[in-house]
Order: sequence, then structure tokens, then C-alpha cells
Amino acid sequence: MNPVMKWIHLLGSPPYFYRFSGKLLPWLSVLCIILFVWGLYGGLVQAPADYQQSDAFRIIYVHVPSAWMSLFVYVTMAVAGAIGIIWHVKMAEIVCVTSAPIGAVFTFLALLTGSIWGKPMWGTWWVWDARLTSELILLFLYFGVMALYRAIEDKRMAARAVAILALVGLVNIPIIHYSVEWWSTLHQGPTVTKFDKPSMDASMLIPLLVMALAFQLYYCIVLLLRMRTELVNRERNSKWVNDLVSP
Amino acid sequence: MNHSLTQAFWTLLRRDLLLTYRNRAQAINPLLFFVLVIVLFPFGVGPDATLLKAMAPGVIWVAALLSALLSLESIFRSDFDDGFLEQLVLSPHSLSALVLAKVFAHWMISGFPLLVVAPLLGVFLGMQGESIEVLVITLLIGTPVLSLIGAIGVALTVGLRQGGVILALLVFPLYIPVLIFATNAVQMAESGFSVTAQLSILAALFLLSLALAPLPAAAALKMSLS
Amino acid sequence: MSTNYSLEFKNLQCIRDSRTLFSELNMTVLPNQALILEGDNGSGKTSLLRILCGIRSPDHGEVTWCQQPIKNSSSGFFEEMLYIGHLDGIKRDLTVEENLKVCMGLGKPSEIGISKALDQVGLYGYEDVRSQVLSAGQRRRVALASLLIRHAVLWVLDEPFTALDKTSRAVFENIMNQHVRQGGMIVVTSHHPVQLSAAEVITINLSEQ
Amino acid sequence: MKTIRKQRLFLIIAMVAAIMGAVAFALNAFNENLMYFYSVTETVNGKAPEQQAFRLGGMVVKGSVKRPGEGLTVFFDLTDYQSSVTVNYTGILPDLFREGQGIISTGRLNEKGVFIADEVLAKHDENYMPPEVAESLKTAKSQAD
Repeated sequence: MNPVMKWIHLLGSPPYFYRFSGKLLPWLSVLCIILFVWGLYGGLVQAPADYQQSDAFRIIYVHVPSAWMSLFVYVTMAVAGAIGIIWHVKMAEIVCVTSAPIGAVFTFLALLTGSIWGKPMWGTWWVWDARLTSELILLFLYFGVMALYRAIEDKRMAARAVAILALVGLVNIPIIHYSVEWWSTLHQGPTVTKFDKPSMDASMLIPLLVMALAFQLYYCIVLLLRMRTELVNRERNSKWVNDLVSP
Repeated sequence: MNHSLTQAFWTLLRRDLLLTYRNRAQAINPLLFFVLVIVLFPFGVGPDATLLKAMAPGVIWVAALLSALLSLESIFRSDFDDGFLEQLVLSPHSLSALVLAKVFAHWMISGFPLLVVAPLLGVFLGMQGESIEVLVITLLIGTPVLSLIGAIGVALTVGLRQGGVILALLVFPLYIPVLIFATNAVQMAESGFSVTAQLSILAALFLLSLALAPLPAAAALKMSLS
Repeated sequence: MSTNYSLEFKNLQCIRDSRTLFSELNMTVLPNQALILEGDNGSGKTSLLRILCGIRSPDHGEVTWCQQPIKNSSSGFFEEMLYIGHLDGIKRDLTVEENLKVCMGLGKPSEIGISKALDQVGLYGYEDVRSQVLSAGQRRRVALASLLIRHAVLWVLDEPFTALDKTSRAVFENIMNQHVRQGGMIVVTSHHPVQLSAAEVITINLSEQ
Repeated sequence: MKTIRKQRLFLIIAMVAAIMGAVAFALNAFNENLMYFYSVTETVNGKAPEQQAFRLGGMVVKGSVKRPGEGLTVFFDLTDYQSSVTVNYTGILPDLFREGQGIISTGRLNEKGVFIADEVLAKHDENYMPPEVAESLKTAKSQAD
């Protein structure tokens, strides 16, 4: 076995994972805070106001990263679920079930900031626009996953159920996205989009990318924390957890 | 073995239909529910004929979704309660194929009757000739998708006590594409447009769910039993 | 029946709600043998039985049929196994014959027809009776008849004697003996002592684990 | 054992066939000419429905915004650079609404061919830049023209 595979294998063992993530967390947190400060300062103070939307555009520094993360977390959840089902990897199962609430929060944040932005810019809190609608449905998919996990008492079974549901959802996301997009072409004539290709000035783009990275790290941190809790909870009768509690 | 799989398929289908026949009084409830939901709308929004006509496709389809949800549990619930599901899972045949038999039976019991009453309700809401035809076609292609996707949801929740509410949370988001294309087809037909595109997409959704939905449903059933 | 069938399990472990019910169970069951699982309530008899018939997967270890994992379709396990659990899967709204026909349709029918099987379990003439009017013991017998009408080497039975009186139990034991004598194998849990004179009986007591 | 494999093969072939059918239907749908929005030209040429509400997209013509009276009623012209139509709207306009801006409006045509809007939504583009950059871009563009 090559060293990388060996290490991945080792990470699958709960005590090792617990110790390793414990060491990793402070570093990740510091890095995450730095990125957040940098991104927020760059986005809210340094970046110039937009030529069209002036200062209101600054909400993208929260809105866009959370929208990206909402999808990223879902894909992570489904892929981890598939790995858990196919190869019976316990850690993957745990990644799958612990990701759902985090993804739901990102989705909710994206919807909330989007609607706060929508009111001054579009003139409405909510439009049944393709992106908004599919984001809303994504939120419901997350809720379904969370409700199912909570409802099944045997957590090992629950993890499998959640993985199946997440995979079904993954197949459905493009279909849902495509259908709402198609549905709301009613709303937006292509005549209006006589604009140049999406572009962004570097002074605005860099803080956005920094924020995206900060969000990504934030996800990793919360995921690790939740995984640790879940692990200790599941293995509360095992020796290593007992050693942990009473050294 | 091929022959015996077909035999198992028909045995199961026949059994579910026979059981429904013996319990006809209960089987008719989702249909009554469907009619009742639609009849409630004129009371709710007032007897404005143009408004009702504009709402008709959406109202009929949402009612179809609700009545499908109401009847979904019957796909696996009683078999789970009396242990027949174990026999099904342990049969030598492909569980996905057997699940398909049960889903087919469910559609014949709960989806097909909607096709019969929907034209009457369409007329009742002020729809006319061609759009009623399109409505029936969308129900014909769309309701099997409801049963197929629903089977996954029921298989996931059949072992739970408060499964019903969670079932709604699981399946409704997945029903949205069907709802969109079906109602849009009827609306377009009402305005006199061609509806080939919508019907094609509905057919694609039907074939896709026919091919794929039995797999997660079977996996979920095995999970629910363990 | 050929004699090269074998049900084997190695190193089985079952954890339920983070409680280890049993671990490191090993056994091989061959034709003409019967495995009887004993133990107190909650000792994991039913869990073990469900693992052995493939409903549940073990937390550790493996169950094999003819040296192949049972989940592997080429092992042919599910063609050769019949299971009757706590619940018998008999629909109250169907007649006895209709119920048995469904059982038959799900697998490979044996040479014994429905009426003959009903005769053997002492329910001759009950073909057209709705199952809802049957007593608990009679329903149990219908479940037993469903074993007879299908071809299988291995019977896995969970508490088959529940709700049975003495005579019914004798009928059951008789049929089980007959199955073993013909080269079949049986895995059974029971609170009551099981008289399987024809079989080489193996016992696992889970309470002593 | 062999029969099991045959059965499995049959099921897989059926599955693949169904998926291919689904793809064929989806492609068929893409090939259909879908008309669910109306450009200004189509509206002027009478292709838009007369009785029903529909969505109309276009650019607000510069210098066309008129506010008769004190109220919230506003008139403006919408164009797709080929023809134009007058829009009448009563209500609060979004911040981004300005001349030369792309908007989407829901409403219906009246007998005089005026579009009575129930809703006006401003569509912002996906460009983000500081005002100076926008200004310089504009000058560069006008010089190029």
C-alpha cells in the first residue's frame, strides 16, 4: 500500500481521526479567520462601489460564496453517501449525514441575502426566477435529508437511508434546475441580455475569491466539529471514547 | 428464470389488484379526495370563470400530487406490517423488478382513475376541448412518475412511525419537474400553442424514472427491513 | 437433493444501538443438520436469524452459502432458502389458496401442490376460506404450508411454534423432520424445546455468549 | 446460475433502452422551437396573445420616461432596437430602473397597443466594476463606434 492510501485508511479509524482532526482544527480556524477578515475588508472597504448598483452590490461577498457552497455541500454529501453505501466506509457515512445541516444553512443564507439584494435591485423580495426557485428546492431537499436522518432511530440505518435519498436528489438536481430554468424562461426574454459576457473587475473579484475560500474552510471546520461529535456519540460505549472522557 | 420472473411480476400485480378489489371502499378514498380538493377551489377563490379557467391545470395537477401522496403509503405499508415485504426481499428474483410490479399496481389503482375523472373536473373548471385532451395525456404520462418517485420515498419511510409527514417532505421537491411541465403543457394548449416539447420532456421523465427509480426503492426497502 | 450445500458463518458480530449482542460466532450447517438458536429475550436470536437469511447485514464477519457470500447472486442462496419470521405475510383479505399461490409465484414451486400441502398441515378443505377467519394457529399452519409448496434446501424459521397447541406443534416437528431427512437443513429459534430426531442438531445459546 | 445472469442482463438491457428513450425524448424537446417570451417586435407584429398576460422584455428608450401627474403612473417606451412599444405602469419602480436599462415586464396589451404592466422588474447585468472603469469602457466603446 502506498503511504497516501495507508494514511487515508488510517483516517478511517475513529480514534486516529479524532486525534488528527483535533490537531488540525486550531490551524484551520486561524486560517479561516484570517481569510474572513481579509475578504470582508477587501469586499466591504477596499473594493470600489459598482458603477450600476453602487454599494449594494457588496452583498455578493456573502451571497455568492454561500450559493456556491450550497451546491458544493450537496454534491459532497451525495458522493460521500455513495462511498458509504458501496464500500461501507463509516467516515463517509458520517460526512454525508453531518453535511446536511451545514448545507441547509448555506442555502438559507444564499436565499436570505439574495432576497435582501433583490428588493432594491430588482424591485421585489422574491421572484420565481430559475436560480431562486432551484435554490429553494435545494433547501427542501436538505430539509428532507435532515428530517429522515432524525426520524430513523438506528443511526447506522439512518445513514444508509440518507445516502440513498441524497443520491436520488443528486440525480434530480439537474432535472429540477433545468425544469425551473425552462419554466421561468417565460419570465426573461433573451432580448434583455444584450450585455457582454459576465465579467468582474479584479479589485472586486479577488475579495470574492478570498471569501469563497473562507467559506470553504468554514465548512471544513464545522464539518470536522460535527463529525467529531457524531463519532463520540456513536461510539460512546467504545474504549477510546471512555479513555477520552476519563483519562 | 426469465419466465418465472415474469410470472412473479404478474402474480404480484394480480395480488395487489385483487387486494384492492376486496377493499374497494378504501381504495376509492384518494379519488374522492382528488375530486374534493378540486371542488374546494371555486369556493376558495370565488366563482370567477376566467380565474378558474386559468387556474384549472395547476389546481388539477396539485390535487393529483396530493392524492398520490395520500395513497403512496399503500404501496408497501401493509406488506411491511404483515411481514410480506420480507418474503419479497428474500425472493430469488430481482427486487427492483418486483418493486416495479407493485408500483404498476399502485398506478392502476390510484393514478389511472384520475384520468377518468379529470376531464369532468376540467369541464367543471371551464376548460375546453383540446386542453382537456392535453390534460389527460399529461396525467397519463405524469402520474406513473409520481408513483415511481413516490415508491422511493415510501420505501425509505415505511419503517417509521411518523412517516407520512416526512414522506411529503421527501417526495414533493422531486415532483416539481413533473408539475412544471404538465401544467405548462395544458396552459400552452389553452393558448393554442404546440405542446410537443412539454410532452416529450414528460415522456423523458417517465422513462428515466421507470429505469432508475426501482433501484433506490429496492435498496431503501432492504434498508428499512434491516 | 445434492449434498454439497453448506451454510457457513465466520466471525459474526452484531451491534444493536451500540450494544454488542454477539461476536465471533462461527458455524457450518450441512444437509441433514438443524441449527437451533437459544437464548433469552434480547440476546440477539432474531438478529442472528435475520443476518443468516440476508435481511440484515452483520457488523462484522460473513455468511456464505456453498463457499460464496450470500449476497453474491451466483451463490444461488435465495433460490434455496425460505424464511418465516414472526410475521407470516399472509393477507387477511385473500383466501388461503390465493395466499399460497402468491408464495408459489415468488419462487420455484416444489412438486407438492397446494391441496396436498394443506392436507399435510391439517388444513384440508380450507382452500377457499378467507384468511381473516383463521385462528392464529391456523394461520401459522398456512405459513408452514407455504414452505412445502416451494422448493428450498434451507428453512430459516423464527419462533415457528408461537400460537401453536400441542398437536399443531407435533405436525410442525413432523414436517421439519421430514425436510431434514430429505437432505434439507433448518435454522430455527425457539423458546420451546424442539424435537428434531431426524436431524443432527447443533445448538447455539446466545445467552451464554 | 446461468438463468440468473440472463435475467439480470435482460433487466439491464431494458434499463439502458429506457434511458436511451428518455434521452431521445429530451433531445426532441430541445429541438422544438419554444416561444415563451415575447420580444418587442413580436408584440408589435401581433404575435403576442391578446387576451392573456405575458412577459415582455426590452430596453427602456432614452428620454421616453414620462410621469403625467403626481401619482405613481409612469409611461415609457420599450425597444429591442427594431421597434418599440409604449408601456404604462403604476407603482414603485425598482432602483435599477433607468433609461437604457433592460427590464422585464408582465402585463397585457390594451386595444391601443399600449402595454399595461402589472409588474416591472429591472434586470441587472452580470458585470461588476467601479464607476470609473465603466466610464472608461463607455468612452472606449464610443470611440470604437
